[in-house]
Amino acid sequence: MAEPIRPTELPIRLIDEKGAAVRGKRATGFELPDASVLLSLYRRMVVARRFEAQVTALTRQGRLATYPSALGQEACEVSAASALETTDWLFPTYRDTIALLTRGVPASEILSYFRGDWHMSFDPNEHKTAPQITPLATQALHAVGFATAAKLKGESTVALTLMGDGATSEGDAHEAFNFASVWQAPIVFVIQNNGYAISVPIAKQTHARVLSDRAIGYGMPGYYVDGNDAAAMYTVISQAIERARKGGGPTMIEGLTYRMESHTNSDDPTRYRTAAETEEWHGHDPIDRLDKYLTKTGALTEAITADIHAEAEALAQATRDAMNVEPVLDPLELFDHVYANRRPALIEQREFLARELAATIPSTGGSAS
Amino acid sequence: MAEPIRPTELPIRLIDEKGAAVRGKRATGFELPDASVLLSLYRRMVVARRFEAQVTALTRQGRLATYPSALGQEACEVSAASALETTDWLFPTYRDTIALLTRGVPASEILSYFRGDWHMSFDPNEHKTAPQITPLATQALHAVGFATAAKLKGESTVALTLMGDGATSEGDAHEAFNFASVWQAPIVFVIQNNGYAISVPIAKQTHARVLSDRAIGYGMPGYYVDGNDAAAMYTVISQAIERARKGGGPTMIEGLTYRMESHTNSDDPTRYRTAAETEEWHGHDPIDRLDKYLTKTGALTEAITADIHAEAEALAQATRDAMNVEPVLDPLELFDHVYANRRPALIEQREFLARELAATIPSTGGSAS
Amino acid sequence: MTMTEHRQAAATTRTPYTMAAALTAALRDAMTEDRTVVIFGEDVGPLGGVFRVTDGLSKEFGESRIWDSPLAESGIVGTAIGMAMNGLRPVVEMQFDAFSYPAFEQITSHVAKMRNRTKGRVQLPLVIRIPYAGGIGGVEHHSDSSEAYWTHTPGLTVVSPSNPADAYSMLREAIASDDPVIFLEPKSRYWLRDELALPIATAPMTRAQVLREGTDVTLLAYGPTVKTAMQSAELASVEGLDIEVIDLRSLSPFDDETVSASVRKTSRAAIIHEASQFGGYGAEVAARVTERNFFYLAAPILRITGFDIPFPSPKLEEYNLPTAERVLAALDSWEW
Amino acid sequence: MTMTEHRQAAATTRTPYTMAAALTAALRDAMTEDRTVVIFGEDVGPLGGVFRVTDGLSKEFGESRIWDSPLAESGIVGTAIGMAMNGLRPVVEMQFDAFSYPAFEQITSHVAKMRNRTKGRVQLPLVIRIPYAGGIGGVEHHSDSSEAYWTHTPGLTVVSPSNPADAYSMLREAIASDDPVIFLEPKSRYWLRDELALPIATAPMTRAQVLREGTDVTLLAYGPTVKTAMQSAELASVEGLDIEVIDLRSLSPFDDETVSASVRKTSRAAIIHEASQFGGYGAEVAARVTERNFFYLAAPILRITGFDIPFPSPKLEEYNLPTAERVLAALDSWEW
Ligand SMILES: Cc1ncc(C[n+]2csc(CCOP(=O)(O)OP(=O)(O)O)c2C)c(N)n1
Ligand SMILES: Cc1ncc(C[n+]2csc(CCOP(=O)(O)OP(=O)(O)O)c2C)c(N)n1
Ligand SMILES: [Mg+2]
Ligand SMILES: [Mg+2]
Repeated sequence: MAEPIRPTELPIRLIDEKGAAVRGKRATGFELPDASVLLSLYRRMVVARRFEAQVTALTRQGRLATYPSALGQEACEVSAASALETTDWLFPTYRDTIALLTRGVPASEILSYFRGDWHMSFDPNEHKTAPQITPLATQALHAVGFATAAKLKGESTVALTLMGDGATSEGDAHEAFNFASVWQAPIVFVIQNNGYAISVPIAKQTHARVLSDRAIGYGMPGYYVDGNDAAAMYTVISQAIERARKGGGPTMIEGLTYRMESHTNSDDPTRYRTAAETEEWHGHDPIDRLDKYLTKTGALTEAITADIHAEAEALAQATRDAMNVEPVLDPLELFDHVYANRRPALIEQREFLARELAATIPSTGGSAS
Repeated sequence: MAEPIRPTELPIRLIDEKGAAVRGKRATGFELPDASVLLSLYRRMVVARRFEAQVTALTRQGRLATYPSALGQEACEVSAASALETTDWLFPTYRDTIALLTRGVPASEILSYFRGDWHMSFDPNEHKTAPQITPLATQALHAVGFATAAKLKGESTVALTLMGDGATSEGDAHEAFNFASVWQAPIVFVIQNNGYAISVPIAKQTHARVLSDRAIGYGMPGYYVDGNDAAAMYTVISQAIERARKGGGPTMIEGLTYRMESHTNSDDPTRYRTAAETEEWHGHDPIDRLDKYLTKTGALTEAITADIHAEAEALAQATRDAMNVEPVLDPLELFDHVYANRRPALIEQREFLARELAATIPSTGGSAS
Repeated sequence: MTMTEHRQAAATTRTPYTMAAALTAALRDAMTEDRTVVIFGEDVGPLGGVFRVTDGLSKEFGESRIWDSPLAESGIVGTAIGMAMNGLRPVVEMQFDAFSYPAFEQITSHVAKMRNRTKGRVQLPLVIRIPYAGGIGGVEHHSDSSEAYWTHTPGLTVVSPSNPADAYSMLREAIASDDPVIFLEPKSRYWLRDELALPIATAPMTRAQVLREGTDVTLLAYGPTVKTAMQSAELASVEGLDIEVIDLRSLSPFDDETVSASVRKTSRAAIIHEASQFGGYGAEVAARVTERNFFYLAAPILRITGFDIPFPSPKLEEYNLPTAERVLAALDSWEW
Repeated sequence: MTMTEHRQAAATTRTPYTMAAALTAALRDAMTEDRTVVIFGEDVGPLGGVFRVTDGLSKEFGESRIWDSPLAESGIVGTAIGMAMNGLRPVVEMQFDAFSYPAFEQITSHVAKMRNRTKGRVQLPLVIRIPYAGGIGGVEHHSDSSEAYWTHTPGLTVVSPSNPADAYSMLREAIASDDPVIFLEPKSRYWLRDELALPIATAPMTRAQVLREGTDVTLLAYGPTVKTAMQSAELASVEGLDIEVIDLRSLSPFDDETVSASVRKTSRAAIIHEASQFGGYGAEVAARVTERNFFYLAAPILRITGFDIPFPSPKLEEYNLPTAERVLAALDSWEW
């Protein structure tokens, strides 16, 4: 077995906080993407951030049941989704709404889930994007199986799955890394190390130098990357996708980032982290540094900026409008997708509910009961 | 985080196949144990091998329901058990009968399980040895919890758990390694890499250079050792136990060995491995090399050899005798240990069986039915 | 007046406790009285758990008694087993029913079997707390009812409190038990309030309680559906139907004595639970109560439960959860 | 003559097949007809599985169709889900019931829920084969009966064949199904022989079969206990008791139509299974059959099952397994 590529001592970085291109050690082996790519990453991040601000507001107004924000993690989310071909597949978690948005899934279809309409609403096959999975690390195995099937069928599809730092502690994360390496599946694992699993800091999650050191134990290339540097994330992920496509097997990429918002709207971060810590991370903002870089290089003109903001505002407006309409849901659909063909017992139960709904006294929810 | 100790390129070895002490690279950092230790390891291995030959014979005669032999793995089994203090705890698997024997658990009490009397028969607390666990890797978590409790209580107990190469693929193995390192539990993980998980070769189990490379991903010292060299296994395990006792946390040790026998009596190795491969491993026999070394150094006299064989024969004889007596079992005990206090429903069921047993027509087993 | 209330009446000064607060008090008192009681799991430390049941305990008892573990349920239960083998009494939390599934092997193959395996030489005094069932508008995986999986597994004791007094008393008893206990905390009732004087000892954890006496029907419920059962009884009384409500409290063991006595009196019974019906806990209740009391029954035992579907999304869960209206409609289906 | 035998009579040249061999033939034929069918798991390759059900298939179809996976059940089921999402029809093996428990989360939270989650846009045509139940003198963890865990989980189809013909026909149907199927193979019946002419199509996988017509009692069984039920019927006939034996075949869905029709005829029923009784599958059978046929029943439905204890060691399992003697003793307990 050839000695696997080990994660670097310091996270790989191509553009620093001051918006300057990084030369030397931390950038070795990687080229800055062209301005057009950086500009599109920037656009997607700005639009995404505006979108999230809108969604967070809607959640506060009670329009959504819950929402896990990725504020501050835009570089990881947008890079991962942008590096994939439209023919590739994304296997996301509840955290990764922005990645889906970048992938082209309509905001209203994504948010329908968080509003509580159904467990998901978009068509996975249409968008080549799996449902946003909640049971931690379980989707990583689906991604490995999906990628392996592509390989068996001789297709060039690559799968990319996102997971958090906390999720790496689950047995399924290990099984996914191991199956992927043994089967040399065309898959990329992107770990968003945002410092916390709800309230639990990374120090209580692992004793490793960095999470990506795990890659060595699977004979898999591992990369430790500045997760707030979209240029670095995009470049490292793109390389990994190409390697996978060429039959080079899986790659583990750790993006070091930070969750600026609370875990979900119902969380209270003051119980487990200091304002100072969060403040410190404002200095590493992923959009800010790209803004500086693109402005310096002249790629980001006032016209483009205006256009981006227009796109962002339009999306925010459309999202507001979509979420302010109460969806019309049919409770009887609860029985329609459990099996390919409805069973006699489910038909009986469906008829029971239909009769109940037809009756004058509406069923009052157990939640209210 | 300090850079963890990485497993060496070649397995650590202190005595080679010719019975010569190994100097230089492969032995760096380790001293040969004194003759008295080596002699006792040798004695235990010889006795164990004779014991296993006897047990295998008894199994063929149908005296035992099943028996997973550790023939060829004596160095790992005996070293692990010998390196532990009597106050420490061993967490073994179905494979590790020899380790229990070395630990002083009476043969008849160990074999009672394989004969099918009950799920286990010895007293774990008396022998500070957990039951031989079958669900793979699950016992590793018990060991981590046990060690952590000792640490919390300020006791100096160390836990050692044995697991196979196949078991390392289970999610529980990962969770055990991770919990142990995060909690810096006083525990030693000894992985017996005997090349196969029943019929599945190690190449289909992992893509890593060596299994012990996993240690790096947990910030844990990892050692890759010649599992057929009792001197090396004993020395590396002893160091790890001492480090754990001094608060140095967990260690992962991989012993490279080979299962000379079939997986269990009901297995057919000809379906998945060649006679040539097995033959080749005869050349790496753990007892043979220590025999040569101790004879050369004069530590192993004819008198001692005779004494060892007498002990071995006596144990074989005692084992034969014990296993040839049909045990007297009380079916009603089936209801006595499910809960601390029998429940009304279980009392009813116990009385039902008691009446059935009292009746003339004996209940004929479903197996026979 | 229920028996629980009777007991409370005996006590002196009362203060209001939500079920969550009563559980916190039980954990605090147990940790104070017994140094071998330790708590760990996901977010149980400084955060106090996602439902705040361990609120304040980490400040009070420190890292050596209560701490946040890595995020892995099998690891949490597996290490709890080892700690219990080494003289501790771990109380671990699975954040939601569905997140106990990764620990399924450790629970069924070890927690439930260790005592039997070792002929009682190794016992596992541990408690697995699970914020249980639905009714809080949770997204997928946050509203499962897992009791049928545990109650079918010999070696486990499974209980669920329906009110703050029982929450305190039963959790104390579960922690004190030398057998492992699956402790199901009805999420939708965490904020239910009662005036309590703690410590309080209600009926034994393993016994059912008659919460309301009646002559016409025996209505069986546990955890979140007890409130639904009481509402049903009130509604029914208007229609002149006198319902006896029994809070099972203990799912395993099942209190045959209390339930059979009631059913022989009323000759009719129904069981309410949120879990889907097929193979649900209500099946065992209906089967065993019928076996034991067949010739006293005037009608089949009814099951008012969730449908045989995956638990619905927040906006649709109300159609799946049993309601008082559904209970009455079910009782009307009997020929009287 | 059973209906299965009727069908076989129609067929031409017959050769003897054990149930294991019939399953192998089903897998071979399915792989030959449909290139999307793949098999993987522990030891299913060159070894042919610990029960040799995949014997010879790896030679015949090669590594790209059937292979040995790393040793991790959650990984096996989790990757099978991904393969099914990508157009394959994976057939995976859990070596024994108890070793499916590590995959419990993947099975309950994903295999069972993916179709419903995606409103049918993503379906999972996969089969999870489990060498099932006891009766072969296996040591701890090798004789569990896990059906109650699966049948309570909406979204799963659970079946168990009792004879070689059904083993072939039902496995073919399970593999062809667009829904995930838990396929329980009764270990103790792997070596049961029948003369078959393959391919054979017996009754639909989801329907129960009347194996023996009778007028006095309806005896329900599935998988390993069907043989026990037939033996009971023979023994009983000597005593002049005419037993109707129904092989349920499908545990989920349950064939209410066939069973109710029989029970309304006989007015008495009993269910036999190896699993422990409390919350076992027999509870659902007793509960639903009673609900639907209460006024036709002359006596409570009986459950002849394993005791409420962890499955015993090899030398003691015979005392736990239901036997024909126990079945007759149970029927005698009824007032006739
Ligand atoms: C198996 C499982 N256990 C517990 C949970 C509850 N839970 C939801 S998110 C979360 C924290 C996850 O942290 P991380 O993986 O770092 O992702 P992040 O939320 O930080 O993006 C937990 C414990 C879950 N969803 N699944
Ligand atoms: C969770 C689980 N899955 C499957 C099995 C069945 N099984 C018993 S031993 C074995 C192979 C184990 O191989 P390894 O870990 O290398 O140990 P060895 O037998 O070689 O000592 C398997 C698959 C099991 N006991 N537990
Ligand atoms: Mg995180
Ligand atoms: Mg092995």
